Amino acid sequence: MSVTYIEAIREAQETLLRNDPRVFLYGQDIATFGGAFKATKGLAEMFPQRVFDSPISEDAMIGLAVGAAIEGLRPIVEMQFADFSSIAFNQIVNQAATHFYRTGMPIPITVRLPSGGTAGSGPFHSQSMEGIYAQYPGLVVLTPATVSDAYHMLIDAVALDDPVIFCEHKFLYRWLKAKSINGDLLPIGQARIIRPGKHATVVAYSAMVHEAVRAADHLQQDGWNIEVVDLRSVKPLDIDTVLASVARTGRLLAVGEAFPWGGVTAEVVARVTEEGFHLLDAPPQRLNARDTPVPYHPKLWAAHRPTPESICQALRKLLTF
Amino acid sequence: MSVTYIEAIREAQETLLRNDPRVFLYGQDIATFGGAFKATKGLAEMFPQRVFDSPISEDAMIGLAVGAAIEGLRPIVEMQFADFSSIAFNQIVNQAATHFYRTGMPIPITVRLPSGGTAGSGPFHSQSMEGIYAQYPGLVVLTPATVSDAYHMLIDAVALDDPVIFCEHKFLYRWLKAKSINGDLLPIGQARIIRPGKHATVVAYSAMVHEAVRAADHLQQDGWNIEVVDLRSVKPLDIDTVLASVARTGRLLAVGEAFPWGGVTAEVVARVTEEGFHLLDAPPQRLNARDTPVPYHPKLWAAHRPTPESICQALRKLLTF
Amino acid sequence: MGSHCLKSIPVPHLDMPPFTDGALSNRDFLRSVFLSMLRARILENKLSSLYKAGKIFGGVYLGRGQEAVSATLGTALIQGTDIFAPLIRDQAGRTAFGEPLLDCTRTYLGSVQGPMRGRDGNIHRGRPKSGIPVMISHLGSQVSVVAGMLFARRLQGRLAGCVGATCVGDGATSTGAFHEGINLAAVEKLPLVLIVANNQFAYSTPNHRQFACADLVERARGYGIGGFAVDGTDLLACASVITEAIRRARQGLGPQMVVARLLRLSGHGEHDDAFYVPKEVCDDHYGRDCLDVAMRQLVENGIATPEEIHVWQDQIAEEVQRAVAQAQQETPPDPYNEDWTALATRFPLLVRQSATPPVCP
Amino acid sequence: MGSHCLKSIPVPHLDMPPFTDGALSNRDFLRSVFLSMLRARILENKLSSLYKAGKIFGGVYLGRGQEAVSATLGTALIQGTDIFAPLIRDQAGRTAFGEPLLDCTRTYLGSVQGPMRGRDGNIHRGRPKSGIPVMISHLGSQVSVVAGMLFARRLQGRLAGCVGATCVGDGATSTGAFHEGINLAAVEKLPLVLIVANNQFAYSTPNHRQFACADLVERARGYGIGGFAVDGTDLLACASVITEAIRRARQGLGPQMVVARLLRLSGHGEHDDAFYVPKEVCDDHYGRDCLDVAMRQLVENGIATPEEIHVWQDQIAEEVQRAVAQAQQETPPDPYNEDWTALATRFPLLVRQSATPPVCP
Ligand SMILES: Cc1ncc(C[n+]2csc(CCOP(=O)(O)OP(=O)(O)O)c2C)c(N)n1
Ligand SMILES: Cc1ncc(C[n+]2csc(CCOP(=O)(O)OP(=O)(O)O)c2C)c(N)n1
Ligand SMILES: [Mg+2]
Ligand SMILES: [Mg+2]
Repeated sequence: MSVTYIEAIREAQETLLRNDPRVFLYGQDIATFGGAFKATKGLAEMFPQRVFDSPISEDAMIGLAVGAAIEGLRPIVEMQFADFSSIAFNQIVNQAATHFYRTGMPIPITVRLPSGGTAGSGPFHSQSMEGIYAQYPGLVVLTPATVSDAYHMLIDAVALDDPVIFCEHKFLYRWLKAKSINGDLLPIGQARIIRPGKHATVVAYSAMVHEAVRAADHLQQDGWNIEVVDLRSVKPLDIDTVLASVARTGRLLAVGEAFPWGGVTAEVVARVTEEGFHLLDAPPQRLNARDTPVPYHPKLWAAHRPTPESICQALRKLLTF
Repeated sequence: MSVTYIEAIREAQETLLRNDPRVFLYGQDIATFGGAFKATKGLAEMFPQRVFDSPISEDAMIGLAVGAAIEGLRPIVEMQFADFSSIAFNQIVNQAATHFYRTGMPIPITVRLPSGGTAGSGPFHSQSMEGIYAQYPGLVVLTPATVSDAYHMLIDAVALDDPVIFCEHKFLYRWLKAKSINGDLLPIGQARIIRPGKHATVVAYSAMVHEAVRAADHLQQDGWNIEVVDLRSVKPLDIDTVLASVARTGRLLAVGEAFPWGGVTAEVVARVTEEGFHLLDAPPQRLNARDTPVPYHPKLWAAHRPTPESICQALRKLLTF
Repeated sequence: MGSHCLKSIPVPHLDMPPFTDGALSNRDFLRSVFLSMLRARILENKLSSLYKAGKIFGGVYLGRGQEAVSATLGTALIQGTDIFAPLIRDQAGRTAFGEPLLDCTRTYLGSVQGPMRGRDGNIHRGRPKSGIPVMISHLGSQVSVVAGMLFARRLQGRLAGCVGATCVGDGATSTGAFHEGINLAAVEKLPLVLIVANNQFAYSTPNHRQFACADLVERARGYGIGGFAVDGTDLLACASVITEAIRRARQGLGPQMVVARLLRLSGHGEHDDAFYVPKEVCDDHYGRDCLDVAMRQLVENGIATPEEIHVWQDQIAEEVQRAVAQAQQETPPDPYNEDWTALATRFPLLVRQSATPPVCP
Repeated sequence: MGSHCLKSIPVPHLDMPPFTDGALSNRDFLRSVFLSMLRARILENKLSSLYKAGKIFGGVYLGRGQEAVSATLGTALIQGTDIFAPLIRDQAGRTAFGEPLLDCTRTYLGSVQGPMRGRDGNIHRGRPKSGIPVMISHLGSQVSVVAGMLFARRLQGRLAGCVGATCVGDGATSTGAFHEGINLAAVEKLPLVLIVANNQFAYSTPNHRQFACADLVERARGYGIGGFAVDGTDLLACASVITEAIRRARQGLGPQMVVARLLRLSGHGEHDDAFYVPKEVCDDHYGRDCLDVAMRQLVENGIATPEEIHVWQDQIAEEVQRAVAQAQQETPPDPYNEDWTALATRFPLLVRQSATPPVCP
């Protein structure tokens, strides 16, 4: 018996619907069809009148969720792909994110973004938007990398009073399996040392955690002990855990799947150097996707994002500085 | 005789309309009314059928511009406020920005964003979105800080084959004056050392350049020579000029008016530490706006963004590290 | 009442006969609407003077000429039950729906005691807990929010008898948000009342650069919702048509759209002299002042006397004066005591960090 | 022709009399349309097999059941003059408008010689220089792009005689982009032809969760544009109505919207078995296969013989086979030789920097 990352997300939604009458689900093709990725499979039948197919209106979908939150509900909105949240961008960053600061009334909505690249998905079904949303005050941006986190962080996300951008990685949906949804539970806002080490720290999140662990395992053969930190949440960012790790290793590589300008890796490196400059024995490094749209062809796609190989290469450079 | 920053932008558009038959202007209230900030004042009369009032449809405004660019024209689109470009976000980052990579055909459009805060403008008429757009491959993001740059960079922007996000600062519109639009001309992509110094480097752009220069002038009284680098363009980012400056000063403070997570200051600090770690004598620092929406009240607003005082304070800390 | 309220406007989708016992039958209602119109006008005149005297930060946006539409709506809605999401030119509707004058003056003058505490200003105010959601500037964005509020109430089993109303201008009808919001409300058959105040201009942009249909009410059928056209300068017409639209929404007939034709009798904001409005437009039927029309209608129909109205004017001027004076003497926000956080959640791990942002001396 | 092409669909805004000399008068046109329908169907059947055999990266999206509408449009447009912005289900229209079969197979199979060079795939292809802009996935986004192309041609003085056409599905009509785009085109009175293929589902979502009006054609009046409803399973009806819409646009009557009713005769993509389509829907009038109908219409009216059609089928199968084989033997993109830049401008200062991104070994 095993549970996949997507099943964990489905389970979490089932649990939420069961335990919290304030929760409802809204999104394209999520009722009868169970969602483009089957994250809501069977839920419409189990919870009639709590799971709704929406029109193809991302802006209005978030507007509806904000309105429902004002009235005391806790909507979970599924974007069919993270990339289509660009249509809801205004409602997310200007309506939902500013509401608490402006009015004192929080907007507890959870927006699920099927994120990240998979082979053959192309420029508009592959994007990683965490670094976009994290720039805006008033949003919590979560990026679970494990089956257990996919489940528990979604539960936690809905419990938060603030709007949460929940970035699920499509590549992990079926590829990532665990014995159960149980795992070591951490609160939202705390990073996890997913692989301890002492020679260098790799900070990663979402699917890149697994690529980083692979790279670390590979370098182990050469005697390098690489520590991998899974951020879990990119906003808030648990810089203390990162600093503590860098204090042990003296070396930092930040890895992300998003485009290379700005984003999570820049924030991590800037925060670490600002607050932990003296801890560093070598220039902190970053590894991101390339500065082009995400290409369609699997051969191009595989060279566009960081891979265990390119992470190893970056680490070797860092370790031998 | 003097020319303001907004007049320079108006002049540039007049010059462009006069010299390049491919140029036309499209935006809300830009024809008869001359634009919310009068950046197109009189142009509709001078160039009938080249300056158009658009409906309140930011998404379609950019779609129209992309279509016109495909057919060989060079549209300049005015967003009434940068903040409203959130409605055009999808067309900018997914349609315009990806077109060259996908098809090989560039999209030479210029999107003018009246950006940044002014007292009393509030959360939705004050935003600085350069760090959002710069994250996307396929866009050039310009942030002129001087009257001369406002003119010449707009001329250059329209000459570029790529889509340009032209971030004009509303605070500078009427406040910033120069003798003429002539100045030392630099190509797009090159930063300018606007104030030479030797004890620390402040990297800034747009309105913050002037706040940084004021802070530097203030610290001069205490014998500190602060170098101020005006990025001019945040994407591409001229990291070489920044590194050369840091090589001289050993100290870096990056100042921006945008929200504190990620953005230009994070990219600058991350790039400098990645490539110029050995040049640094102290931890590089950042100063951004606070992590809340931009508040309406002038008293709050003035404390939300970096000021000469807070820049001085950050510099003193940096200088005495 | 009869037909004059619909004069010269095609009504392709008015699928019920014209109202028979018209607005005149409800004298108290009309007096109440008129009072809100007057209150709004006097308050806004004061705001305009304050702006011109440099006493207000940022812009001032008036609803002059739109009071009949807005006040009718605000009066016909039930406070504590219904939802009202006002937009730029809805001072009259806000007043009618029970928003205290102080909310307005405090927000415009930046008192920390106002509902927005100096964080947002002017027309960007509301009390979401009392059914007045707070607009963001992005036009069209409130339609789906009101739809969501109604949707939630249905799920909670407390929708019966409620309607949610919101207003937009002619310009806002060109936004994608407006379209998505109405369409969604129509699909969900929500009791949404949408008032389109076609004041012939969006900032400086005239109707013919904004849409190409003969009348915006023609959009209603395409959404499968009720559609009404009304002369927005005519209080009696507004009273009939808007109350009817609300009645139908409340009755479960789904969204209702009312397109009111009128003219904005001010600039876009008080910084704008509206030079672009042609004289013919000012002089035509819809250029008349709805407040004058209403006064005449009330007096002619014996609903109020000129003397009464004078007394009201004086009383309101006094009220307004007090609301302004009060807000002016209140404290502005203090950046040192401001709670600089955009999140309701206090993440325990981040307490140290939230102290980090620079303090401005 | 007469009335049968408009059968059972309300046409509120068909403001010209029904066509008198119908589609049948143009036999060559119909043969040409039919050939494109056939070519698309045979090609798409092949794509489906390739997908099932695991030979295609990513999804496969078919236009099965929509060929009559799409091919009529593509055939009626003038190559080299008009603009055609196809969407998901327009293989037939692409073929008819002159897109080589190789563009399709190369893009689906990731050949570097295709117009997208492996950078984009499947239906995300085109040749903007030849009047075929390339769609992005975000539904509704192409409407304003086509409007912009037409707008540019007007400014350049080369609009005369041109039209620009684009297609959307029923689901895409709920997007803000669709609304903003049409409204803008209407304001500018551009010669835009907008085909709404109402195939009754958007992915799995049925019409009643997508819109609330009786027929989407009722939106036309609200935009002030021409509106036509047509039975999209009926080639003769499509030929009459779509050519008429194009004629009117070309004539300067502004945007024209054609709403074609039909059923998607496949899943949303080939991964989808469409279990959610009720049997009654498949069995009703619009569930019939437009290709069968077209074949019957051609044969019954003596426009083509069954023998001819058989020959065409064989020829096309051969063509398709060749286009697939060719694309399959071509080289895939090579990440080492890929020009990894999203900008056309080569900033001299950045040459060093653009070499920086990590190379994957
Ligand atoms: C999406 C968006 N674009 C632009 C603006 C700037 N803007 C504010 S009010 C206005 C005109 C609004 O016109 P209309 O909807 O007719 O309302 P009115 O002011 O006439 O009441 C514009 C363009 C905005 N607020 N939102
Ligand atoms: C803005 C946006 N939201 C969601 C999607 C995901 N999506 C792709 S196709 C589709 C259904 C489209 O339905 P319709 O417009 O009716 O076209 P059809 O597939 O039926 O031809 C959806 C939801 C998208 N492409 N764009
Ligand atoms: Mg208006
Ligand atoms: Mg469909």
